[in-house]
Amino acid sequence: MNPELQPLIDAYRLIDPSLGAIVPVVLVSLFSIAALVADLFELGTTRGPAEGEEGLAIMAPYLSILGVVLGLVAIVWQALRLDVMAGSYFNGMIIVDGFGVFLTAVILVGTLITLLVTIGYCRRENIQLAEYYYLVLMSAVGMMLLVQSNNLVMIFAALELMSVGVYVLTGFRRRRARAIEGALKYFVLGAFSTGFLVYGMALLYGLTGTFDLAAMGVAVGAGRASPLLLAGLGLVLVGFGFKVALVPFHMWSPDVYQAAPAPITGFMATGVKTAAFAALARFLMTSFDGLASQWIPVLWVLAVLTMFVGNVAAIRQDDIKRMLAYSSIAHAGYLVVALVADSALGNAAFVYYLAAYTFMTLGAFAVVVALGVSGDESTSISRDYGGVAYRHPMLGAAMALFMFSLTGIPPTAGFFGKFAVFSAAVDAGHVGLAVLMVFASVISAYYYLRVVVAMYMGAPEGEPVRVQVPAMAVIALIATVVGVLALGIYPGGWVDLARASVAGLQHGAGLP
Amino acid sequence: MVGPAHYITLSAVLFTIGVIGVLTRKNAIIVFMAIEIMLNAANLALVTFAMTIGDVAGLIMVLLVIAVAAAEAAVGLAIIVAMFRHRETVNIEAFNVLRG
Amino acid sequence: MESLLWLIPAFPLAGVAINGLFGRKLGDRVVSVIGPGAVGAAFAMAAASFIALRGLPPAERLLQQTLYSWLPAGEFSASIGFQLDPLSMTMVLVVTGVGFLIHLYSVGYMHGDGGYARYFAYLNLFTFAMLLLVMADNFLLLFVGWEGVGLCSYLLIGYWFEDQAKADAGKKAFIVNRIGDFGFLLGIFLIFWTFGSVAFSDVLPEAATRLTLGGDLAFWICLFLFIGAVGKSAQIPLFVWLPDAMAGPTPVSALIHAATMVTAGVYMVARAHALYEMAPQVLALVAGIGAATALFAATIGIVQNDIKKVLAYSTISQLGYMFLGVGVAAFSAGIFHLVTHAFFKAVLFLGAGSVIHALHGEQDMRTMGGLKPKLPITYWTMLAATLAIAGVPPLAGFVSKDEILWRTWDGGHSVLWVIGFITAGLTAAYMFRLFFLTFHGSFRGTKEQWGHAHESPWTMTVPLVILGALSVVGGWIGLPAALGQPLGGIANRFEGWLAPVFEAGEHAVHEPHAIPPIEYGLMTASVAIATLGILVAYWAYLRSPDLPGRVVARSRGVYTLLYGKYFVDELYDFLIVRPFYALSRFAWRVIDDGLIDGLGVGGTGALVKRGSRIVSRWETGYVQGYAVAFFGGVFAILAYYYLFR
Amino acid sequence: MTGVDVAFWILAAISVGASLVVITNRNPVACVLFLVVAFFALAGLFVTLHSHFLAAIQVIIYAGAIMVLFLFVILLLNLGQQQWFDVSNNPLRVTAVVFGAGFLALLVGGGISGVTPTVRGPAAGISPDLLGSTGAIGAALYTAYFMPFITIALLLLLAMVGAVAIARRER
Amino acid sequence: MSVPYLTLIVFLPVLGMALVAAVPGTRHDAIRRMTLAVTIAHFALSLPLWWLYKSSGAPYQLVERRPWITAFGIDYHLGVDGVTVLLVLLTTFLMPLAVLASWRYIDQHVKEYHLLMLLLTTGMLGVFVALDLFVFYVFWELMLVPMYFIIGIWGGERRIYAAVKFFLYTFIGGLLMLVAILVLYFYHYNLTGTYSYALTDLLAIDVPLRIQLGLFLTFGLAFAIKVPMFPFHTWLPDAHVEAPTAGSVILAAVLLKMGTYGFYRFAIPLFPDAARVLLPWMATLAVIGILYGAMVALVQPNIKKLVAYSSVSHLGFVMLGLFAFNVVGVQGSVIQMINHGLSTGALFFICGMLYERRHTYEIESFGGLSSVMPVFATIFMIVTLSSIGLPGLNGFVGEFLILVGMFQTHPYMAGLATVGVILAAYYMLRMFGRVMFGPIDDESNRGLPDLGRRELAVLVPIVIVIVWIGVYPKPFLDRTAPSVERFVEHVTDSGLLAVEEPIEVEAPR
Repeated sequence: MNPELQPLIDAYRLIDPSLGAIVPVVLVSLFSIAALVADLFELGTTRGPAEGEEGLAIMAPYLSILGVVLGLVAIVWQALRLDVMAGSYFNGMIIVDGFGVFLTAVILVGTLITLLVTIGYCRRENIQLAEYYYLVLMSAVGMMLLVQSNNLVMIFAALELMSVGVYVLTGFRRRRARAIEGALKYFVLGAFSTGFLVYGMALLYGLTGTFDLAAMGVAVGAGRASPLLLAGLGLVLVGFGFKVALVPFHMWSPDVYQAAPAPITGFMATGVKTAAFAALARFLMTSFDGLASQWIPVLWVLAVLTMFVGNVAAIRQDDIKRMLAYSSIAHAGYLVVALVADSALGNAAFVYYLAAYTFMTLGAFAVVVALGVSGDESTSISRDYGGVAYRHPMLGAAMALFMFSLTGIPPTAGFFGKFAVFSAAVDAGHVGLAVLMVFASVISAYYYLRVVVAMYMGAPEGEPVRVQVPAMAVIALIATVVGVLALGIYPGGWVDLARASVAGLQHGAGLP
Repeated sequence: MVGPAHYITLSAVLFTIGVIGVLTRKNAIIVFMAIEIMLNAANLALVTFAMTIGDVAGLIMVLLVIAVAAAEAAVGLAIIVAMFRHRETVNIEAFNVLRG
Repeated sequence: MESLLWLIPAFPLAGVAINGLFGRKLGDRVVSVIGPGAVGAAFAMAAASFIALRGLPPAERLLQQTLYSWLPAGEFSASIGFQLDPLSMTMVLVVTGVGFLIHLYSVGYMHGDGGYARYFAYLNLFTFAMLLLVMADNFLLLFVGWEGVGLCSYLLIGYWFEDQAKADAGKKAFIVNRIGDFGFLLGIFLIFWTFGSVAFSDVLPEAATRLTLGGDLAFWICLFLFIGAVGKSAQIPLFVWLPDAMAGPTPVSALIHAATMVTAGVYMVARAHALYEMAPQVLALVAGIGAATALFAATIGIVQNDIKKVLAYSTISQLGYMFLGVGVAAFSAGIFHLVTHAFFKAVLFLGAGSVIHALHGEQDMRTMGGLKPKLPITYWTMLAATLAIAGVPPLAGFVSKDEILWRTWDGGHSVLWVIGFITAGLTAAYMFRLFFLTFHGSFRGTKEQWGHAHESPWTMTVPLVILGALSVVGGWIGLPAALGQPLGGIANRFEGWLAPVFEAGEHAVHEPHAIPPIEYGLMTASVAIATLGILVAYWAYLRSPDLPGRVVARSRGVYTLLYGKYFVDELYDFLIVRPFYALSRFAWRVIDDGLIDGLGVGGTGALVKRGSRIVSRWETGYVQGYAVAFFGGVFAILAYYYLFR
Repeated sequence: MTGVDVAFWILAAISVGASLVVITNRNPVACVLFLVVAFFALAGLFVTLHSHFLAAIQVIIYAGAIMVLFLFVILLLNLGQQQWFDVSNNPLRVTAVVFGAGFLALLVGGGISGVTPTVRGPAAGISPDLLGSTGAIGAALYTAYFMPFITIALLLLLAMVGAVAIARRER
Repeated sequence: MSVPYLTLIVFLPVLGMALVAAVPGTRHDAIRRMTLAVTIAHFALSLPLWWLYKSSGAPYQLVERRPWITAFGIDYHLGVDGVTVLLVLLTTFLMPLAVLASWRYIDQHVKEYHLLMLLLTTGMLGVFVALDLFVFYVFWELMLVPMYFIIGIWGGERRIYAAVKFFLYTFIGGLLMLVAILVLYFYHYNLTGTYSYALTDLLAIDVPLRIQLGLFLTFGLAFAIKVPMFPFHTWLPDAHVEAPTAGSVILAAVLLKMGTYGFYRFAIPLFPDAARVLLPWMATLAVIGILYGAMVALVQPNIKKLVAYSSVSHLGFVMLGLFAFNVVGVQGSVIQMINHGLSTGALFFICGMLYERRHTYEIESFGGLSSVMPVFATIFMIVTLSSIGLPGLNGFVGEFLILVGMFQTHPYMAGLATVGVILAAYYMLRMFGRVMFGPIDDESNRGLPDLGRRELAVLVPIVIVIVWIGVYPKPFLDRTAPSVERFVEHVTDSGLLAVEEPIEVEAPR
């Protein structure tokens, strides 16, 4: 046979056994491309785009949903075969473990909900472009890879895939100056932070001689670290800190969240955060477990700053998307608290909180989307939310539920998430941090309540608009409500799942 | 005798120059160029380390960085074009509607 | 018999229930049967038990009945239980007896009033509470009755609540009483603290053993109890409510604010005599305050023009006598005066009532006069009572008052005796002033008043006559040995009756011999000053009616002081009420609204909002601003790593 | 002082100088051109590090493709001449420079000067030239680094689609 | 026992919610009737508790315990002691009355209102019966939400301010308590190696005083806010004034009790030594509360606000009694919890009835009502007297025992507190006189109707109980006695510190 082909054959030999590890990714990316091309040939349509309609996506939405569903199935399959599949693939680029699988599932669910919400939204806003769905799925692929990557090179690639996709989505409604402005800001700062990230990786690489997280962990070892290594650590922290919007690397998020289409904002607030956080956690737990004493104080400070700046700033926001942006900053702070605990319990809380946070935030954004009207997302709390609860009892109730969940009132996912984080912090002896988190939460209660107040105790300004909630969005809402309640009322199973998922992530530490 | 330290130092200098560029220039395009400088500084560091360590990973990383730079350039410039369509300028400060 | 004790208070209570719940439906006739009837029945029961009690040998004259355990909590417990010993018995008889008569009187007096049923419900309730008070077998239950009568007086003073002044008078009465009760409560606490119980049967016998004579504990217990008594019996400094209490219907004044309730203080001191004997210093205080009040009130009484006000101050003054009596450890004497006072003061009030009734609510003596022909019965009964209170022998007032004065002297409190002595004169004077202004001279009112003036119906006159008679002869049951012996060795029956209760207390139990001549001297002296007082009144108000005017003109300052009741109300208002209100307002406006809400809560809120403004100002909207912040963060982290690691 | 050293100092000087011009010059076109110069210098430095393949890539992709794209945009938007607005207000510039200087000081002072990476290559007997060769990189890229490679491929496609989606002219 | 009786009691209202939800939202009266039926049934269901609880039996009875979140050692763990029984019955007793009282008052969003009322009931009962600190906390916060809505939606002008204030006050207290709970939880783990939130387990361990102090203060803060103790009381007047009638009633009658109950069941028993060390401070705050509340009440121009401040004063008594740490005082404060629930509850009902007639709470705008509303006057009078603490009515029983009890250990405190008795009479009678007595100077008061059948149905039951407790409190006292004795024993005996000597009192017989 042709010796020319030998390298390729070797390559395939090397790749073949690993394919199982990336089935979900493969499925989703295939369907994303399918969604992209399907409508180029205007499959299944007899008419061209109507006047004022931009593009015509008939198949794309359903193809993408199908893709994500299949992805979920694949993830479940992976989860079930975890005992045999667990391990690292592609020369240690990809790792399959509970943590990765769990969070990939979370991300896919998030994506699914986003898509369900998006369909109605796009129809309303007349942006029926297949690209849109393609971009969502591609960023989702980036996220999935990011969660599962076990190597800085891979992390970098995945991170960029995710980010660039989101940059574009932010500016997708390009007729609006605001959208472009948001995209520009996100893009410039994103690229800027990428620079730091890469440089940090370079330094780490130089001092440990490897990009592989595990190997790096060995090389880093414990005890004293050279300043330059710490510099590398710091720069990488900054890189992730930007993606998850930790103060002071958060400045972009309010503007961007406000600029992006509401569904995408939800997508960013959940998917991007989850993925970046996952990578950060994996990086810290695997590579820098030995130097925990070095990053804990930094994260401690960042956590406090993030919680307070986020919550305090949110208080005077009238635009609900912007408010939720600040609130998601604050929640990033809570998540960091879980990381600071640096214990198995902490990681479990971290994972659980990410799941809970995804449900409640996406739910909130689903409502925001549902309340918008064509050409006007009507996101002003004082103007658009007055008395909503009586025009749309179900939407109102759902929103109230999400707000209380975000506040942390039982029996909701948000409450138990906070509870778990508190537990972790106290367990790790960070009582002070826990108390600070309490005060932050109290501040947050104030602005979450504002929404409830407006919906239930306020009167509509001017002519109240009734909106029609598309079926898909209804499904999404039901899903999120159920999720929030399920995680809240019977957290037991989920907690066990979370604990199991983080079992391998970090060495030692007794549970609960 | 020039050693890795010199290269890294140089990369640090270039990186800093890039940063300062980003912070000071108002022309979106040039800000963008400054970012490219940063990336290249990182590349220099990577290559240096890779060659001194004798590990190809660093070089691969450089390759990826360059590719990413290209991708970002595409998207970034697209955004700049769109931005110009709206404001007839590429002054980054012309965009501050979103704030607070 | 014992098992039926509960019936005595039960009858009035039933009256309350019936009149209170169904009175409006039953109609006035039924009500006017049930109201007095209930009390009458109680009186009957009381009489029966009196006979039963007499039947027992003096040593164990005690009827007891415990209904149920009321407040069992930990080591504390108090029961709903009654006891009748001679002391209680006396009080019960007075309360039910005089009470019955006054109920009867009310039937006529309140005839046609809007709240007829309500009135009788209140009155019965009062009787019930009063009986509770005097029959209680422990301090707590006594206190229950104590508060109960206070409530009733509040309700009855404010009976005509449409009149703001009257309603306020009721409120004032209740609150001033509460101040007293505060003392009483502390007393009870302290008693429980000391004796581990509040039952008389546990406390009183133990007093001598558990308390040291003149010890602090005894002092405080008695002082606190006495504060209670001061409040209830309108002594200095808490007497201010009683004059206002005259706002209530006159029978109420007669029953509650003359005959019974106000004397509860005296009863309570007598009841707790065992404790008081351990606290001579408090006894001295009691006597002192008693005497002072007696004189003080008398001086005010002399210049008042409202007929009921005069009587009110005279009541205060007489109560002073009683406290003087118990204060000098002459407990039976004090109680004795309590009884006789109940008789003649009731008459005086009821008589005044019938005068007011006749003049359609006129109370100002300056517009009365010469009513003798119009109201013969009232006139004669009033005369008897006035003579009695003036202390003219051999009427009830003379006997009891003189007993007290003598004991005072005998106890070596000559100063107090002098005060009491002077007061006696003043009493005679102002009482006859009242008498003359009302019944003699020429009528100073309007024609039609004169025309309409008429004697009251039998329901009102009968009680008058009976009580009038009692105020003549009532004193003889307690004829002092000094008079008794010459008349054939009659011992002081009343004293003897109460002896089982007080024997421990009677320091100087008087054997039936060796009556020191001085006693007769003092007796004549007090008779003399009484006569003098009467003569002065006669001179000033019948012979030369312009005299008072000239006297007043001569001593303007004194007059205004007396007429203004020494401006005590104003003083309290200025010293206590106003500052307290100011303080309260300060607490509300400054501390609550200002400090806690404004500075504390609002401040925090403002702080957060301010912070919010600052933080969101950082979001300038300029990308490079963000980049700088970002870079600052990087710098900070690196700096931390390099400089602090 | 070997030839390589001389080359290093010259190239370093060029790259730094050119970069400085880029971030100070008001004329975009000039900036682009100087950036190209800087990139060429970097390519040279890669060569001194024996990384020939990357040097080539640097020249072709960066200088060749990316920079041309920049230039294209600049001319498309007709921004050839100086941009009046392109003067940052002083405080910002000062802070930036201060921070930057500090940052640099930290990096360099923090040990770069004394950096001694864990040297494996020579010990492992791999010659730098072989390491930097196309073959070596290619082999690694298609085997060990397959996943990142694919990912980047997806990224480039996505970037294309995205750029179109945003910059496409209005209907 | 086989039937999960407590669970039934706690969650019956939730089932009721389903029923009420089934009624179409436009048929208001149907909704009201349905809710009334549910609440009455609920009361009926809870009544057997009185007999099922054997005062001679175990500390906690009718206990239910099922694992809930095994990972954290959290159990679904319920149980009652004597005090709980009374409070539960008080709650279920008041709910139907509250519904009745809202009959006219609530005329919009009727369905939401009644659903929330039922949810609120579940929350409150859960707080009372929970034996697992986590479960307790869950219910503690759960109860917060419906109350927040009730105040915020159906309240007066400043309702939103009041609602948010109420929410934030309680929320911050609660969260801090949660942290304290966690600290205790992990401390228990480090001691015993088992994870448990069960009160019974946590009571078993000895915590060093230093930690006790911190935790007690944190728990204490949460409860003190709820009680409310000076100076954490300022949310109360606002909440009361703005809340709808039923809201105020439940707030006063039940929610405030959660504070005192929390002290009784959790804060003090868990940290007895700290409690003893801090006794002087707590007692001082209580006394300040008594006097301060009374003084401020005295100058209130608004009936509801006056009653609210009177609550501050009354709850001061309750706290004082708890900290007497002897059976007399604690018994007193337990009874006083019930009393306050009844009399202040009734007072708020009465305020509501006045409001429904005149749409104002300003004392000045009333006067002379006795002559037009005699029946109302009588009941109002009785309730006022009970709140003044007149012997023969319930108020006296509690206050007296509290003061006697406190006097045993801290005579001066008790003495000061007794002044509150005077003041109570002062401000209550002053208000009563201004509202009911005097001439009718405002014409709009002349035609006011006397109490209707519905209103009588609301007030008469309360009055009956008021008199009952006043005349024959023994059954109540007997029911709580064993629990209280256990409480006192636990506090005084538990051993790091010697009890600071109370003056010994042995009965002379």
